[in-house]
Amino acid sequence: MDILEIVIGAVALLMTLRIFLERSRARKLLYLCCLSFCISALIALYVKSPMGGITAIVYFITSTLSSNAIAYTIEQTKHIE
Amino acid sequence: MKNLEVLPLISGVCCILGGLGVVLHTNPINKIIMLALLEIGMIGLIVSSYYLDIAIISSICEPICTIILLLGYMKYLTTIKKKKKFGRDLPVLSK
Amino acid sequence: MDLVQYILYLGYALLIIGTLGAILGPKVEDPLIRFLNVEVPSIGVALIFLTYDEDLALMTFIAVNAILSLILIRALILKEKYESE
Amino acid sequence: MDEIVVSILKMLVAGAICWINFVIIDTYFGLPEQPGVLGAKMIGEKVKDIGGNLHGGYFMGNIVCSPDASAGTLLASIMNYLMGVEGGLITALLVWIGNRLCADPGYAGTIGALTITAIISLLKPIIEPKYFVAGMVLAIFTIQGLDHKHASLLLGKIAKKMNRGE
Repeated sequence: MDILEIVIGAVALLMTLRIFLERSRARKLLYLCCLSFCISALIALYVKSPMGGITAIVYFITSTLSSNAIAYTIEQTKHIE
Repeated sequence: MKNLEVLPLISGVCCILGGLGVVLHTNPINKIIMLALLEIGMIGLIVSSYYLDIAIISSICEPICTIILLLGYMKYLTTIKKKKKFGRDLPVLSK
Repeated sequence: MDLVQYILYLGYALLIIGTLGAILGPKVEDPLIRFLNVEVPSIGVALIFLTYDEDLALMTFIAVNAILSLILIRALILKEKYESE
Repeated sequence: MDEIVVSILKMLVAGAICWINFVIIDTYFGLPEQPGVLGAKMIGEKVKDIGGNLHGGYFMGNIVCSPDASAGTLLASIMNYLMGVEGGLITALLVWIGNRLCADPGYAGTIGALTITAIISLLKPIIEPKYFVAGMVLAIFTIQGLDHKHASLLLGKIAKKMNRGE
């Protein structure tokens, strides 16, 4: 194990626990964004080939798309509830 | 446990906490956020056994599934609200 | 513990959690919440496919799962609409 | 033991460089001014409710809702670690496509990727590119993960100093 992977892993573990324990819905999305940064960096440090870099880029952009949709729906359903 | 790397450990923690979170929360948007956490764990485990093409396919299919669930939730919510409003009005109209 | 055994036990754990949660979880009378609980064991099944090296089956399962959720959620909306009329 | 201290120092220096890079580029392209999409407005108002600044909240919401200079910095340093200088150019193209998918103009992401490529190719003999990957994770952790109230107050102060947003 490298020292860099241990630091990134500690940050990711903290983010997972804070997503699980947070009450507010909007602040869960902020922690989820930080977690996807960590996982994207871990994928690139684990695979160590150009295909791993492509995987990290595709994963990060699609996870951003998904959290964009969740935030839009929270704003829309605030008026209905 | 000593020959595991960092990525499988983090992904396993994401899977277990995400699964418990989907079951224990009761608001549907909270459940969908936890489902995103669970899929993050699944993609990490697929990458850690070096199936990179399936990881790309899976991470493309994940926001499609999320968007379908969110659109369905909005439609479901408006249907239930409309039913409650009609349920109060309709007997008055039919009399 | 080996990586393969680790993923296998993780898949079994997700299957058990998801199945119990879909039967007797909190507020499960609402059909949308029960449908969202059912998504958990499907990911457990995907992890077990990953353990036995069935890569083509895994890819098909993930792609079909998105389409299946479309059909099921359409059925839920139609049921609510017909009950209100 | 001495090696670990040196690598942690390198990581902290790389993190400071990444932090300055993406905060300045994002503020210059007007992220704190107005929310780009509808979800960013909601996140900014929720951050204001817990006692933070509104424009710092818009900044954090825009980072969540579309890949901006922060994503450009992380992905360009990943591809520089794996492929060399050509990877940075490929990243700029892919981040631009991702920005267009999220309904954003997409200048901040590409310019952030190109700037960090230039910085890494200048500093390559001293700090290797893999320290920039870990440094970027630490930099985004101080903004999105540690304490939302004080982070948004700091971002609002920087935006006021650069004449973006009130």
